[in-house]
Amino acid sequence: MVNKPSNFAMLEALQHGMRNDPHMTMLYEYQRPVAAGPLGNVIDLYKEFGDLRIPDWGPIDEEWHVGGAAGIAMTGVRAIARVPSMCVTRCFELVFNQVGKLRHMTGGQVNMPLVIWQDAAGRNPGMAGQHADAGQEALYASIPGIKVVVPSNPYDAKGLLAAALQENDPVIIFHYPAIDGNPTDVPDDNYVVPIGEAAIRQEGTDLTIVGYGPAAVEIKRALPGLEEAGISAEVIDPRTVKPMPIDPIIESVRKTNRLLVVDHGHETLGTAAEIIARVAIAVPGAKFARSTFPDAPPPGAREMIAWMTPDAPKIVEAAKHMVA
Amino acid sequence: MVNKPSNFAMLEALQHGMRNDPHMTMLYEYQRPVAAGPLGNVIDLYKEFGDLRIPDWGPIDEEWHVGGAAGIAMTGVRAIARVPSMCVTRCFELVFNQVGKLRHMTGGQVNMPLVIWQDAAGRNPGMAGQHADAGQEALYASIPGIKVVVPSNPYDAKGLLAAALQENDPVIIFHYPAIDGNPTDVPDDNYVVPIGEAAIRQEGTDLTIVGYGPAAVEIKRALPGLEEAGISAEVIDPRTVKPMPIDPIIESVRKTNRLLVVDHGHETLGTAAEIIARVAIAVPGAKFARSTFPDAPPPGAREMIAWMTPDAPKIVEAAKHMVA
Amino acid sequence: MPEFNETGPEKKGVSRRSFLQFAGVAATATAVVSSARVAMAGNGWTIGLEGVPDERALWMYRTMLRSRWWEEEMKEAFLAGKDGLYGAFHISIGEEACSAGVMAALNEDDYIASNHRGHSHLIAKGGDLSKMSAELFFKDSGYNKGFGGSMHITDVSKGILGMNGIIGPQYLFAAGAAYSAKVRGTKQVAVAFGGDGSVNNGWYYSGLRNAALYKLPMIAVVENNGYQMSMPQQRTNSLINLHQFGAGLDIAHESVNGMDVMAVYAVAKRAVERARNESLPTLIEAKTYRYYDHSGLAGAKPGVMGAFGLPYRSDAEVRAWIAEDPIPKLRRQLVANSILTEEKADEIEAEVRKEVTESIEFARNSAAPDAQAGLQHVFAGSSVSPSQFIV
Amino acid sequence: MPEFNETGPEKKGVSRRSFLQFAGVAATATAVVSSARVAMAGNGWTIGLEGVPDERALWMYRTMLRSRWWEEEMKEAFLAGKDGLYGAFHISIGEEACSAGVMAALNEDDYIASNHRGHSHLIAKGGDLSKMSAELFFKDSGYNKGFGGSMHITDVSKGILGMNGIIGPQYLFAAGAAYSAKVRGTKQVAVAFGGDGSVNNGWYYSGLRNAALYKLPMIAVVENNGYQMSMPQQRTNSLINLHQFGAGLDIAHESVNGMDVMAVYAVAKRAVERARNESLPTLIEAKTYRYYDHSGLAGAKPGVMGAFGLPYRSDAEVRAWIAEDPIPKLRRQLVANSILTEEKADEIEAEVRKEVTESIEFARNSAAPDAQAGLQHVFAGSSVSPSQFIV
Ligand SMILES: Cc1ncc(C[n+]2csc(CCOP(=O)(O)OP(=O)(O)O)c2C)c(N)n1
Ligand SMILES: Cc1ncc(C[n+]2csc(CCOP(=O)(O)OP(=O)(O)O)c2C)c(N)n1
Ligand SMILES: [Mg+2]
Ligand SMILES: [Mg+2]
Repeated sequence: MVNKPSNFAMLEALQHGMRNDPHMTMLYEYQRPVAAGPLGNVIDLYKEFGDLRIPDWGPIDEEWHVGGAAGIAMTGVRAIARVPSMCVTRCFELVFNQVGKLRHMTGGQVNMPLVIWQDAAGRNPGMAGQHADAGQEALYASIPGIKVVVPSNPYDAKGLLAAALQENDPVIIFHYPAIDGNPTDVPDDNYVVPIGEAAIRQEGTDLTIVGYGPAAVEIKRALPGLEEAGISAEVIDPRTVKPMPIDPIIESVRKTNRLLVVDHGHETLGTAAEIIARVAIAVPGAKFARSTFPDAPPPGAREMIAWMTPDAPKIVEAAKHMVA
Repeated sequence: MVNKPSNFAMLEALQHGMRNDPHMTMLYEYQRPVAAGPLGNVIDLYKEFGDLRIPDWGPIDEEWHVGGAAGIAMTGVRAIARVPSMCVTRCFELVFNQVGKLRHMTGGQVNMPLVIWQDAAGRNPGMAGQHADAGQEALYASIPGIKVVVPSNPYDAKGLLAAALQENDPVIIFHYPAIDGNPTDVPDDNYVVPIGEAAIRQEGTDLTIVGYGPAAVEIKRALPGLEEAGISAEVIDPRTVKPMPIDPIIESVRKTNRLLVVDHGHETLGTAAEIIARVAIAVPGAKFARSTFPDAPPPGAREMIAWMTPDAPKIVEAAKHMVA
Repeated sequence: MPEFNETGPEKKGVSRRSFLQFAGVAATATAVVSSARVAMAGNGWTIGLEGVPDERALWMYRTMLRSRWWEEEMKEAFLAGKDGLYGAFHISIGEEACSAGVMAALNEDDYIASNHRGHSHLIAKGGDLSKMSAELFFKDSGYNKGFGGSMHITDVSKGILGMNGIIGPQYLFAAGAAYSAKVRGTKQVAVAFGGDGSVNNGWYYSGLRNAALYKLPMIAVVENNGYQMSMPQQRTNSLINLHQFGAGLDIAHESVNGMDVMAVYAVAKRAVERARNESLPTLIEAKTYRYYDHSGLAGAKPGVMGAFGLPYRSDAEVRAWIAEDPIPKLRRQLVANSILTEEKADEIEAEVRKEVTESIEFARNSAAPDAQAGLQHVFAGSSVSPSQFIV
Repeated sequence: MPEFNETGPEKKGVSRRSFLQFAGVAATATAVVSSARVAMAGNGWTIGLEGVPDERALWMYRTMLRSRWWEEEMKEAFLAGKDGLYGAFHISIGEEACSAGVMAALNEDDYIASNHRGHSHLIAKGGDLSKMSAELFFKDSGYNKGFGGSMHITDVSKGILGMNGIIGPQYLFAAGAAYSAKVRGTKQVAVAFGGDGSVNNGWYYSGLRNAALYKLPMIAVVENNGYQMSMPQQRTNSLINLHQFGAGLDIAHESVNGMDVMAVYAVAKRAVERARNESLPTLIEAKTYRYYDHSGLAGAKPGVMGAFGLPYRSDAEVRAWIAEDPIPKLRRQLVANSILTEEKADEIEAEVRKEVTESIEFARNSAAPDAQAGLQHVFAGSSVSPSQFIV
């Protein structure tokens, strides 16, 4: 067990899956499934599985990758579609009106063993506009029939992808590169992080802080500051956004009576809204706040986007504000 | 002033706009902009404005209607794209990554006088799957740069469309045919219902009921039942979903201490989530509930979809439950 | 039993009782034809029965009849009103030759991805009439357990990846299914059926483009029935012959008379061979016609075949196409070639009618789904919460 | 001042100091050419200066130089590091003839919609170098006030509908702008620029298809530089000549040598006339090359033009394309035709270099935007709330 970059860890899960299933096929664009591990070992799925199952010549056509993979999945062959980060919604209609609905509208007939590996950008300076977004997992979570997972570290990335590869329902996994800022040991063997299970990262009594993906990385970074401020925070990483594992969060807020949700998505109708709504319905009388990226596209200049992104210092300030 | 179907009322607003702006152009698919009014008078925009400004031969290509209209709007010409109801997200990527972002990512340079007239289906039996959806306004509201309005009656439909036609920002107006179940007088002259202004439909003290579009129609239908049950409900129709006019709702809940949001969209991350989150943050201690369509696609059989749709009887029951 | 519009037959024989009898007589009235002449008749596209096994030809005949009668009887049930039928209903009557001709060239384990006007595709691919009828009745015994209705009927077990309420995705799904066949090395073929309107869509381009790129055993059949709802095809496409699009992708492409099942079969056979043996795609445009309105039953009358009096097309046009009806045309050919006798043909018709009637009886007598069932099948093996209620 | 890769010149003259001098000498070394022979030289596509006003030819020369120097100097600034430049940077060096040749055929009020590799489009359409430099420095004085960076530069006042970080929408925007011109009766033309990768996309089909359908004065220029990131064009497209796609839409279409500005101009002129006079679209494929990596500066060195040692292409390939560089080619032609003297050419070069240097100075000395500014410009005249803070 050593630290591994999340991309490598995810390729381990895929490699395991493709070795065990002779037909599993991945469509993708340009993120060639090759990565070097910490010990110099290289996974090259293209080399291992070849041009048919890992076609190394994906056109710039995300609707093909998702729509074609859905067609593959409908024939009972497990398919993975890897979609690049700047066009998270290029195939939204296909996911909304087809992938997510087909089982239901056929009365349960259609299995959809489809995993969408959604590379996500995150709030990076200099990319601007379409290349520094985050939070679009909320769009997918809001439509029926799609499971949505967002790992916040390499361990979960591998385990959640491995779990997704066992599902007969479509799963979209949002992979934010920022989660490598949260290094974890990653076993070489295959293992599963169950979909729909939250992780309680720290127990505490003063307030509950919830965040996943890149927000969870910032929450972790905020822990020393919180301790310094004498705040006992219970930290929960839902990991799955749909179906949302709300029970441990509700339980926690019943105890702390304060909920702060941190999210790199937008304020309006980001995942934080759903978490707060569910808890507000279940725990009347609690105090709620969310720290999110504003309802604006990501500007390019470092000064602007850094100021707009919920980070560790802002989380500490928010927590102080809440317990004051 | 007479009752008018909402479609006719909206064509009145468009007719006014197109008469006053010699270049305003509408792209659409098959919903020919022709309607008969209550007195037998007919509006035929195609006849009046001709094949160039109202091309009567729209291909089945919603990305053209929206993307082409965006191109028109970028040249300073006001454009309307009318999108059919079964493919509300066919052009989501264009709206998300282009239409909504262009002003911001160009530092304010790009005006986007674009109105998307989104015909919406609503929870109709027999249509199933892709033709009986509702609530997708939440998807648009969750992304930056788009104003989202949803009228709940013909008067608002005309006035909100007229307001949209004056904006230099993109506006999407969700038109649910069910709002004709809420007949209103509609003046012949042009008028505006300001974007971002909620309507307090009834004052009350026991609980606040919020809903727009088809949910507002059901709330209105529930009023006699509520009265009968001795419940004094304050009823608010936000009419605009983004930017959400939350202040009157917060003020109301400060008074009633109970908020019930009714929505024909899905439970998870539907607009109800955002309304509850905002109010929960502002009014700790209040009691919250939402009555929404479940997180499922719309099934075809009448028995199923009727049972799943929040309607007047369910609203009365929910209100009773909340004040009990 | 449908009859033609009484208001003014413009062709000989249109007032005859059965459309089968009608068209047979119409043909006879024109000339007493030899089997050779029948084979050569038509508008230049028509080819004959040469090389087609009798069994397959008879299968095509029965298949078109099953589709025709099922939709006619379903139309009658809608119009009669007593079953309280509701929901979408896109009738493919007139277009049966496209389905039967293509499916006659396919194997059982090949795939099809269909569209909103797909009843005839499904029936030709082996769809169970009772389950289809029950689905149109929104009954629990229907193919989709009442979840889908007419527009979404699916039978994955028969390679039917489903009808669809959205225009366009079938091209991606069929290309994907073809891709899957290639990965599994099965030599299966996947066919997408779409209307002339579906070519306006980026998914059409994407499906065909990727089939060309990856050399997929995929066939796109564009059923050009001249209209997209009420819009003539010429108004929404700058191409007159839609198959020309294939030239820009460098794939095989051709047009065929979609009112001639043998012509469709011949073209489809070539395409299927190209797909199965060379793993290459084909674009086929079948020129055809829907006798009824786009959806629903405007202009339709009980016992009359075709919808008349619609604002966007002339009755003369409808009649002219009905005169080209592929079913009597094939019956004529089969009888002229002694593959069928008139008596045997009548017998088949009777069998088909019985099967259809029984399927509707089955639907009528089936139970409606539970109201709560709609919470199921969002995900496998679980239910979503009834969030419409506050508890 | 960029120089060629020192590691191993494979063509005569590659170690010369200036790429302009180099290529000039390389040409001279090959043969002393007459003006007529220059005009006829090249690979068959090349046409000469006949009928091109001197002024326009000189404009093309200066335009290509401005683009080349601006990107070279910006590259140097990125590599030097002292300005701490960051963000996306897609260099169009090598492709300048496509921009200059097309824009020479346009009027000032015509529209262009560009892509991620659009600096040269913008400069040719009249983009202000200082505002462009400042945008790459993410300064408040930049075109986009630091909101956009390299990939989103826009100048609506000059008909520049913007670069774009997403592949494909330019075809819809240009078709829309052309539609708008038609509605206003202005005879303006709209041009979409995209890479060979952008043709994979449904929006390409949709933009062109609707331009054909509505007869729009729209031109699509596909700059086929042989790669989509590291993927050779041949692997992602079954077409060898991308312009063939136009055949399937029944629109005018042709390929042109994108390394020959006069050839591009000639093709563009025909397309612009077709658009302006007949209101018809054209698909142009310009075969060209980017000397640098897809984005960023892998393999790039200070003072050396081109990126070498990249895994997906050979250095020999890069050098072969650089040997076809359109700027010295035009200089040669202009001098041979006495439209330019060597001295005047050097003078122009000096002027351009000064302009570029000043633009970078301007950027360097400009102020960064306020951190809070990002809350603006979501909607006209209002700000969104700073929801990252709890108050
Ligand atoms: C993406 C999408 N846009 C619009 C519609 C509405 N619609 C349903 S059928 C139809 C016309 C289809 O015409 P065509 O493809 O020619 O098939 P036909 O009905 O003639 O068989 C339209 C526009 C839809 N279902 N999906
Ligand atoms: C819809 C979309 N998919 C993927 C990308 C990522 N991407 C950016 S540039 C590029 C390659 C573009 O190749 P080409 O069109 O040939 O232009 P070139 O870079 O060669 O000029 C890709 C895949 C994107 N920006 N947008
Ligand atoms: Mg049609
Ligand atoms: Mg390229």
